[in-house]
Amino acid sequence: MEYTILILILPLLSFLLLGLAGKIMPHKVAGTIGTLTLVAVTALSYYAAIEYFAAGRDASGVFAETMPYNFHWLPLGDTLCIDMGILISPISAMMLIVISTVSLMVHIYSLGYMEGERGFQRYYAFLSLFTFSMLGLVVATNIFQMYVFWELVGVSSYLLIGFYYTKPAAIAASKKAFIVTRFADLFFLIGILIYGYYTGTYSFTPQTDVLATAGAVLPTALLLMFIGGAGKSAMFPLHIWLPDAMEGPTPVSALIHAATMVVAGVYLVARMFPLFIGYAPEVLHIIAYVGAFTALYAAIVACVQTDIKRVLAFSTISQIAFMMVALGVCTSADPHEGGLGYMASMFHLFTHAMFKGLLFLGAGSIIHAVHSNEKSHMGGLRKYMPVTHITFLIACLAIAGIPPFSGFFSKDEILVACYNFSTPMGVFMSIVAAMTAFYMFRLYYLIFWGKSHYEEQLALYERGACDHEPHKPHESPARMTIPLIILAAITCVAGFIPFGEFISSNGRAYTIHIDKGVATASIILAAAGIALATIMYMKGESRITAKINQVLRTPIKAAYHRFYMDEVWMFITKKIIFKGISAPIAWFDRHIVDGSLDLLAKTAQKAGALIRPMQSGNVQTYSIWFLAGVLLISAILFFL
Amino acid sequence: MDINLIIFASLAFVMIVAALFAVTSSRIMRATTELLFVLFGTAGLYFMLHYTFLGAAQITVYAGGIVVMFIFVVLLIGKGSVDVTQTSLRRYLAGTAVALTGMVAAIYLINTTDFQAVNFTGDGVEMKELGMTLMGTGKYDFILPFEVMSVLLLACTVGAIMIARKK
Amino acid sequence: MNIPAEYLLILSAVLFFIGVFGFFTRRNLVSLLISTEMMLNAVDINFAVFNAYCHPGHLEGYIFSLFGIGVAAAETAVAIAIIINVYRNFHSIHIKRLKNLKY
Amino acid sequence: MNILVLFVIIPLLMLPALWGCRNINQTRAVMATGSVLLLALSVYLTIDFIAQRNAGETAAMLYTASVTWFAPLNICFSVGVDGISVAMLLLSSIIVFTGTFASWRIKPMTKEFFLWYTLLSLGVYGFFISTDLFTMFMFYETALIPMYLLIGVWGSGRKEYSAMKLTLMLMGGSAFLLMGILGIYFGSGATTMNINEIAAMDNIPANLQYIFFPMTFIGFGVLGALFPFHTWSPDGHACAPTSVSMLHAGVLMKLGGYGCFRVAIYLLPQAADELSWIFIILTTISVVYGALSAISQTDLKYINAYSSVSHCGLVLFAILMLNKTACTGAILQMLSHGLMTALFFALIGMIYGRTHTRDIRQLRGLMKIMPFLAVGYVIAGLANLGLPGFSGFIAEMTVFAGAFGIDDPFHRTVTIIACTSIVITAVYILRVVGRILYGEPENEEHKKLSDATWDERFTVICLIVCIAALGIAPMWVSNLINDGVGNILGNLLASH
Repeated sequence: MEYTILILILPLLSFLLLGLAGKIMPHKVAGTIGTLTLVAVTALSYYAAIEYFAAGRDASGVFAETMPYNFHWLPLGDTLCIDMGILISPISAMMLIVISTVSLMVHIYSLGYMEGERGFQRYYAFLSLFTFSMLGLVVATNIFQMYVFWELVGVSSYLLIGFYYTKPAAIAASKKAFIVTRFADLFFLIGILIYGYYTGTYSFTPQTDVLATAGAVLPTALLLMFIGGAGKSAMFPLHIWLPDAMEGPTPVSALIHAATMVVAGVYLVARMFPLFIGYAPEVLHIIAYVGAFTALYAAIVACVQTDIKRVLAFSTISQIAFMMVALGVCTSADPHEGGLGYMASMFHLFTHAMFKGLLFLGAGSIIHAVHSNEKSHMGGLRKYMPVTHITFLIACLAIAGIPPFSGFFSKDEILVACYNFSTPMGVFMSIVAAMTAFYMFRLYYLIFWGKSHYEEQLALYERGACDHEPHKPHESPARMTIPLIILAAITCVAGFIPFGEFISSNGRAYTIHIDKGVATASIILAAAGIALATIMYMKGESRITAKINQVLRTPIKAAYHRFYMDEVWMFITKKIIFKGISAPIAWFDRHIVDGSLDLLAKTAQKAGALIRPMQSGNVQTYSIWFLAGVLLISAILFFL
Repeated sequence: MDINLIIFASLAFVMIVAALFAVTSSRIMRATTELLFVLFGTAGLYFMLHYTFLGAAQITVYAGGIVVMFIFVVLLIGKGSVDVTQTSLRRYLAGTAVALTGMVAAIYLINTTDFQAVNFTGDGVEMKELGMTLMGTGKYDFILPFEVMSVLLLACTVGAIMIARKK
Repeated sequence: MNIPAEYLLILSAVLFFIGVFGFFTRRNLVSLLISTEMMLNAVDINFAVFNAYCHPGHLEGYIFSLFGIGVAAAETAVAIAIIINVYRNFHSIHIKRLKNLKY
Repeated sequence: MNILVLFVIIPLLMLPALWGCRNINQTRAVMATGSVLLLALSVYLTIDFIAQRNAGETAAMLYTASVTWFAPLNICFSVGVDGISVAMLLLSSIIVFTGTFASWRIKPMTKEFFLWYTLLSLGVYGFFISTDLFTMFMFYETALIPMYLLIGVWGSGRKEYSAMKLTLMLMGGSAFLLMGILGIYFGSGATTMNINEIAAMDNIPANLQYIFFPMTFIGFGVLGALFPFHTWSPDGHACAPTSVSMLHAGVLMKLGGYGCFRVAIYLLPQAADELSWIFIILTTISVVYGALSAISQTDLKYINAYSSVSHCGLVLFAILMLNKTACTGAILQMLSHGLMTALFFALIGMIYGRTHTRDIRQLRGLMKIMPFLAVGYVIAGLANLGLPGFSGFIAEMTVFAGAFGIDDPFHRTVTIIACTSIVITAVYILRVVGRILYGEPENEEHKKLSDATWDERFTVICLIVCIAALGIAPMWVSNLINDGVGNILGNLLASH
């Protein structure tokens, strides 16, 4: 499978070409280069995945991991070394498919969405860079390579969020995203260092005999790595960057902040899963609790946001938390005995990437049409944008967990895994799932149903109350709708993929079977959520909605402000670190450290000034001192 | 009482008084004249020691040459500018104290030191012997310092002309 | 002659320190030069006295005195040349005016 | 003839050649020729050195030669290089080369500027090739003195104050250093000044080592911006002209780290082992403290100077770990920091040359006005905060992995504290990038400014290529350094 190297090299070349020569390129050429590269990458990824799975299982009934490339990149001491290479395993093959598919869709979509934007070539260059780094991350042969690409992913996310670099909000958001994830990466790095020191290797599969002694510190290392993952995957309380990251272009949000990069944390935990399950099951449970809390928190916040991208952002946080929970509730490596969550998590990752990508691209299409992110500027769009409407609805149904759309299957597996772990966890996650259905349909109704903002404005204009004719919403061009349709199609059928055949916690084949009880319950709950949303929002904001808003004013306000988590972080960074630590240190340096040196210099100067008059140049004075000195010395010599 | 002692005492008295006037007089011309007395007194001492040539040289070079130069410069510069103001009291006291202490110390040392002086013979120095010593090249002879002296005098003459020359 | 050597030496010491005192306290270049001459003179006396009393057979002290007189003449010549030059530049030979070397 | 001597001879020949130049073009021609020759020489040296090593040459130092200079004190002009010096020579020639182009248009007194500049580089080259304590010290001083004039005459702002402060502090360091060197010389029996021979004898009594290790380490440490002796750095860098900042932060500060390693650690291993904890604490403070101070600064050069304090602190920190990986990381960090900070200072100088301000509150939206410089700045920033693919990453990772290899609570704690600097670095870098490059230009005057000229582009591109080359293919340089590090730590590890 030597050709897999091309999967990495092609986007890198595309990045270099577009980055260096982009300025002299017409937009069309740049877009074409970027997109064609991605077509090739996608084809190669599918080919690699198919070839890999088609090769079949080995004697022990698992898909053998292959490493077509692995070379020493940077030696860290006599035994440790950072290697660079390509590792194809079931999950990395699956990730290749996810990333290349979504990325290709985004590339095509952006041809329309970003048309005529200043910096179009730069945009495609960054997309290529991101694709390169994300692919490098998933095919990493060792934890350090993963970290290397992890950082690259972070920086491409930074560059893309800050794409509109003249917008202050985008600048702040990109900075925030980078610094928050960087902060989390610090723990990741320390985790890696501990891991490397005690196991003597950075590879994912250390020697068993080493693990026997290193086992005691592994939980610490793995917990620290999880914190790194939590940063990238926006787990509470490190989630604050993700909603702000929506300042970037919408296709970027679809690619990076919905489908691929944010699941890197999940992928990391999945990668290290054998170690987690073998040596640190208690850390897995911590992950489960953190995930469950995040899922609930994000779902509540998503229910009251008015910016449609923010709703999607919180929904992403919540869904990723589902995947984390699924991994966290695993109690054994055997999918039949408590290891189901692993498969469920990966399955959900796969389906979520597709339908969340679709949602974001749909949202992009809407924003493209109405030139606003705010729900108040939307409403009644279904007749203006039929394709967007239908695909968006499909995605909403999928995320809400309605069969036969893909989300139902993966979420069902997660819920089953949760019930297997403990009933409270199952119930808790089911409620969050119902909330998912509610807020997604709230969003759906607010956008596509209710009173049309356009029509209201038009009426105002015709009555003369408004001086400019409102912009009529229109369906997006084919370059944008085709990716929507493709993703919608995948969303419809992905649920029927026998996912367990390819990926499971111990690598052996596992046949998915729907647990009827859990499935029924979750469908009912989802339907209830949808029904509630229908009542409240189908005809605009009904009286019931107003009443509820009135009664729950304070909690809604708190939820709208994301329970003031951003303010807490702001307080820590601005007030404590910036004003409380950094500024005093700078002052201390200038005035105390430097001041004491200056004082030394001043003292020397003063002392000089003090004895300078003695060098008066007056020979008489000199001679008086001279004679006095002679007498003194004589006296000393004489009396001693 | 020895006549020599009387002569010495009167010479010493004149010299010390003249010296004191020389360094305290507020008028430069007077100070110069007092200096002349000191120099003559010194010549007298040389004669008492039977160093007649030395005494003669003292009178001609010092009293005759140097003092004339002093007078010359004083007159050249003019009376108005040769204004001998005394220094500040502090320095005056300091100078007095240091000079007095030094003098006391020196006299004390002279009194307590045994110079192993032999009896004064009163033999003068013959001019021939002096000439031989100055021009001789042997041990205890002074041809080289003599020549160096002459060069020094030449250099000083040239130097003095150079410095004082009007540009 | 039966004057003890100490008398002569004390006389020269007194002259010397009177010269020193003058050197310390005078503020005029010519006066300073006078004090200096006085000190030189005192030293010459010492040379002569030591020669006469301690080493009657030799001539070192004698000749040193002689040289001293010569050097004094040379030195005075140069010093007076300098004084004249100073006067020409500063229109004064008061040492308070000569501050260019200070500090 | 020994190839290393050329490193001293070429600048020496450049001095009279510059002296004789009659106009600016001749001066530039001499400088360009000289710095290209030196660069070519160091590249050749690197290739030849690696070839010799690959051919199985195992001597600790290659190209050694020695000429007795002053026999009574055993002073020799002896040269020789190992992997570390080769790497440092390469770094120096790159910085000197790019610095020449960065000061292509310096005014006034171009000729005199380049004279001092060449003298400075002469000192630097001489320092890295010397293996004799005295000659090393002499070249060290040769490198320091021109700094005073270069800052005091061609600088900006409070230049006299800064130049004086810088020179006095570094001279103070030299005083300690001289004592340390003499202590080493006499402690080892006063038979030789050659570093390798002293190390081979390894006979300095322990009590003397305890006295002279701190002296030597502080002496070099002052130049390596060791807390609390770092305050010359912000003022000095802020006032220095561009290429001097580049050379100073890029190469001169490395003299400190190199000297600590080559002299203090190599010759006084026992004391280094016993006393390292004191200096580890100081360097840890440097690392975090420099980074935190940088957050609050508003002058671009101050930000970068404090960042240098932090990064150079990491160099000394790694050296003091006394372990092979960390020390390799320290040398890598020197290379990396040298290139990055040179790039930074070059860019800041170019921006300052146009806007006449370095205050980040007055700069805005430069990305629109001077895209080339702005992109260069972003790249420099990303390299500085340790992005993989640039040199900063490999250096930091090697340092941290090495430091983590020592299994005791003290070293673990300080390593983790030092690690936090990578987050703080990100904060101040992104703060500046966000503030001055992004956004809409506010100052009307600034909107008229032009982008980089050809010589500026050349400087920036050269440095970026070097940083990326080191960051993408670190293996060869890591191996190159590793070889020298092993030898130097051999003494120390043997005593364990």
